[in-house]
Amino acid sequence: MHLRYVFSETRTGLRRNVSMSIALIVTIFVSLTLVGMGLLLNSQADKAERFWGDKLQITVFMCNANSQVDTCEGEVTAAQKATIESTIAASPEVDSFYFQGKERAFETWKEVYLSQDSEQQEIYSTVTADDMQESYWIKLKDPEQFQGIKAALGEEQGVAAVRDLREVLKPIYFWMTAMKWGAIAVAGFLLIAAIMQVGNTIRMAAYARRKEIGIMRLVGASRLYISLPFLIETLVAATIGVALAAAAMLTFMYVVIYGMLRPTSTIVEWVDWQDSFLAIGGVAALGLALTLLPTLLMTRKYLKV
Amino acid sequence: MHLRYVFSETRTGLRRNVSMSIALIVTIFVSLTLVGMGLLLNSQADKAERFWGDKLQITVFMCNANSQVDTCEGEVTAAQKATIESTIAASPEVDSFYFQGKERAFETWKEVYLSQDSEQQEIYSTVTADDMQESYWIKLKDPEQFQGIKAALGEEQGVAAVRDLREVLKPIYFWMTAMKWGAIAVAGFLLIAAIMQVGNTIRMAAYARRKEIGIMRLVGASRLYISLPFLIETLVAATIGVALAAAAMLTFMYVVIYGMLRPTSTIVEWVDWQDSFLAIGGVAALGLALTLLPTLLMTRKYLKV
Amino acid sequence: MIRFESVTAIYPGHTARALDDVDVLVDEGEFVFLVGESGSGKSTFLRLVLREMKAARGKVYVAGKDVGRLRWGVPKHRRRVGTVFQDFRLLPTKTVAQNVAFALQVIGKPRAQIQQLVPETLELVGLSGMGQRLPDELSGGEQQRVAIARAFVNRPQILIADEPTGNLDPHTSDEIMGLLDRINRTGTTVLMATHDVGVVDQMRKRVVELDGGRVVRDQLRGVYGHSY
Amino acid sequence: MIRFESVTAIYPGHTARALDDVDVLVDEGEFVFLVGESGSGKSTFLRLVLREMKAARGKVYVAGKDVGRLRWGVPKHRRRVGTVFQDFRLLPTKTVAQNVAFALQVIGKPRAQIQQLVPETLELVGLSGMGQRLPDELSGGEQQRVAIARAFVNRPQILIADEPTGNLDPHTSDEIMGLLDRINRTGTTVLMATHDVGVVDQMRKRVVELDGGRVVRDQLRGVYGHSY
Ligand SMILES: Nc1ncnc2c1ncn2[C@@H]1O[C@H](COP(=O)(O)OP(=O)(O)OP(=O)(O)O)[C@@H](O)[C@H]1O
Ligand SMILES: Nc1ncnc2c1ncn2[C@@H]1O[C@H](COP(=O)(O)OP(=O)(O)OP(=O)(O)O)[C@@H](O)[C@H]1O
Ligand SMILES: [Mg+2]
Ligand SMILES: [Mg+2]
Repeated sequence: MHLRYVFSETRTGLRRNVSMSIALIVTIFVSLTLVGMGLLLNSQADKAERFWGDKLQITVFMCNANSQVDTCEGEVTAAQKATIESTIAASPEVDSFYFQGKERAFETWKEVYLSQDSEQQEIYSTVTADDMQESYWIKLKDPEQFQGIKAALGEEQGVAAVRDLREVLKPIYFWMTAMKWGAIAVAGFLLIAAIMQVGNTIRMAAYARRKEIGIMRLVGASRLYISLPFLIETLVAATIGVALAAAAMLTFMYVVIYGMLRPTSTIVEWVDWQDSFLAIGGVAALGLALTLLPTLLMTRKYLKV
Repeated sequence: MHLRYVFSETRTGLRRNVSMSIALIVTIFVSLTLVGMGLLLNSQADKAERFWGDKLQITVFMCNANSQVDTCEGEVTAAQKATIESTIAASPEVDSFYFQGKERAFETWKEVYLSQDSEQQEIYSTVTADDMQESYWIKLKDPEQFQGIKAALGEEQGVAAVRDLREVLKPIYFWMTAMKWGAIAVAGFLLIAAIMQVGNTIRMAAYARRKEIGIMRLVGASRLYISLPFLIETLVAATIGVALAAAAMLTFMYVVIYGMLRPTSTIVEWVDWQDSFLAIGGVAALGLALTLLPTLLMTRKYLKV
Repeated sequence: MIRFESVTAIYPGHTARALDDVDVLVDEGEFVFLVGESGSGKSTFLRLVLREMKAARGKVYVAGKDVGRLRWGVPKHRRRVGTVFQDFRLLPTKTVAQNVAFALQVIGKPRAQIQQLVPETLELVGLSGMGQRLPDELSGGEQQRVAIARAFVNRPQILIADEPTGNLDPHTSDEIMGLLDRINRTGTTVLMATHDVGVVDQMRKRVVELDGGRVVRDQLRGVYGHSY
Repeated sequence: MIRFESVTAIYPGHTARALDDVDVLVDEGEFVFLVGESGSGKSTFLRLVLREMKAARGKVYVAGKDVGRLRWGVPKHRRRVGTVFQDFRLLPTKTVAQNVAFALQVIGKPRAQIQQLVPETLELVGLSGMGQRLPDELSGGEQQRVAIARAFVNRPQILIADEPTGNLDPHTSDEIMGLLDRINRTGTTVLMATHDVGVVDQMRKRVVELDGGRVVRDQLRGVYGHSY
């Protein structure tokens, strides 16, 4: 087979349909980038879940001097703490737990609220370790099974509050999920457009080359030989689109994740290069599948032997 | 002129090129929606700037019992306050200012940090009004001119911290601006794709109707008559794209802004219906311009008389 | 009706002259055969009359107008010239009547006039009763009649035909020539490019012979050529 | 070489029979004219031989193979059949030599063989020295020679020609017929559809006449028709 001919035909094809090709490449590029971002957000959500899920899921805050809830009467007593601890230890839902004193709580508080801004440090400099609460951090056997222990502890004397981390993180998960599905929905629309453009590109290319194709059929060129330039043409477009999407995602990883988020914000585990490579892999597979399938269909339709 | 003919031709045109038309409509839809979101984010940034800009820009926090900075030695004294107040009053950069006591500060603190979640209220129930700081809220003549007053107050005894609101809001503005430009950049790519697709749609339609067009030219149909179906065809596609984009933006306004953000979060002024109407208007104008111009160019190119 | 004044025609991107210093005068109501070998310039001549292309040098007058100067007037000019081709060029999805009506619709003729002219013209070309058929239900000769009807329905002053019998067998060709003759008798100037010897020899009309873009013979009541 | 066994052909979406119960046997090395009015089924006959369409009923054998059964073998079948049309169908952007070489390239012939076959075939059709010209620098007759060279360069067993002289003047037509005759003498079966009276009458080859899709005459050393 004269591969030179096939490649030169592909090149002329791409050049002739330059506006078509650019439109196709851009649509593939943008839609795949959005899919990739959706995948990254998905990994991020998984990572966050695992990060926070690896931590203890339920925190029981003891009363301190300032607590004003019903179950508190000033600082929690040793007897109350003992009762609370035995309640926790007796619960079948609990996997493990540990106690956190005021000093450690203050460290965490500063890490979360004060790390970003030096001026904020001054604003909150009025808070001391003594304002913190002692707490039990409980890891559950099944993160979904928290109702029993929560109910039991909520009525215990000396307990200021029972915090289920999942509740606190709900809005964060909500926004991450919303953005993920938003990106995927927009990408879905664009992928439909991309598939149709693949079909149109082939239709147009078949029209532009109708004389050649007519003669090829006439003199007995094989089906494969006739459709190869079309296949390669869309394959090249898809590859460029995938490459651009990969470049965009890697740039995002480098600039935003590694350049800005990872160094400054340590309260969550961020997606890493490996996640982005996985996303790029998925995007590449999707991009190739979604251009090859319509190409094969369309060449069958427009290049009947 | 036989408008019936023109419309029936347009209809057949849209149907014949249905995959082309769908690809075009989707691309227009998505790109315009992204442009619209960019415009909304722009309005939101303006609104936030105006909201916070209307408020006082510099806050001077007094020392309280817990303050641990160099300029503090326990609770601020009346004499120190008098000095601070005269420094503020004497500064040429200051437009106006007022004093805020501990009770008011505690109200604001609760509003900002406790409003969302009932459990958080319990966690922070240890904080009392006495933990708050007294403060002076200063409005500047020119928000950019804050160096003098900030430097002067920073060294004053009894001042725990000087907060420039702009510094605090920087990351928020940064993210809003980043998302705005992200949306506009992606939209820009897609708009290029859309313009090229308009050209391709016309090329394909001209090809599909080449026999009719040949005969029309032959028997002396006018240029306008020949190109009208093409114009209307892309116009219809553009209108559908614009309508979908408008619907998407209005849905976003209704569900996200009015349904979720406005009722729960009052620390900033959110974009309203009027902003969205302006954005939709801009998007519609852009959509029509960007399809009509290439249509006129392309009909000139492919439908030479 | 048609006047070529030392017309030279060159296709864009080429240097060879498709027509070379041609002077021809065709009077109103004449019937003229353009003959000559393949590539001698017959189709180019007709394209110039139809203003599908412009003369590189010289002037082409049609119905008193210098067609080289027309710009926005081109469509109007073409309405005065009916055209018929070897390959019929009918719209396969439209019926015979719709094909003919199409030519009137697209130049904005009122419906009433169309409904009168179309059956009238179909009858003139001998297709009355076939208005509802589709082109590929017709023989080649009948298809060419439809094409002639479409060219003539707007009653042009000039009818141009580029090898109209090229795809037809001799018997059908004769019938089509009879039809063109009848149209010519209504006063329409007919200009026909052909290399169909039988047709030319039989009609005995004026013959203009081109060779390499030049007029080499212009003969009243001529025959196809000397050697045949 | 070609055998039609009660072949009926119907175009998809139509009910009329383009060919109606046709039986024809063409032996190896024969020269056969297919004549008949427009729409009589000549082109349909050739399309069946080329396997561009399938018979609705009956069988078409070419070179011993039932072409109706071919599927993936269609390209290979077409390599045994050379085809020439009225409108030449040359690629305007390729030179004469490239046009001929194209037919060999796309079926994967090695470069060395192409470089030998192309000039050889151009010489055979009388175009030696014109290999570097572009098609529109040639006369119609020369273009048809190129088309014949392309059809013949792969030395097919059968040459099919659908009105190859339809666009040519009588003198050029004679030259093309001479060429086809020469190709026929190399042993290639030639099947030619035409309604060119002069050509058929002069050649005196076998004539198969179709009318409304039926064979109405099959005559050795025949003429175009009775009435002419
Ligand atoms: N579209 C074109 N582009 C370039 N050259 C052309 C074109 N059409 C015709 N020519 C050239 O112009 C010259 C005259 O061609 P024209 O078509 O007028 O001849 P003709 O007498 O109509 O021939 P035929 O009998 O084959 O139709 C020829 O040399 C031809 O090669
Ligand atoms: N593509 C097609 N679709 C539908 N019907 C067709 C098609 N081609 C030909 N026919 C019909 O088939 C019949 C035979 O046509 P065919 O083209 O074989 O005739 P022909 O003898 O080659 O005529 P001509 O001399 O005009 O080329 C005709 O009735 C014609 O209307
Ligand atoms: Mg011509
Ligand atoms: Mg035919």
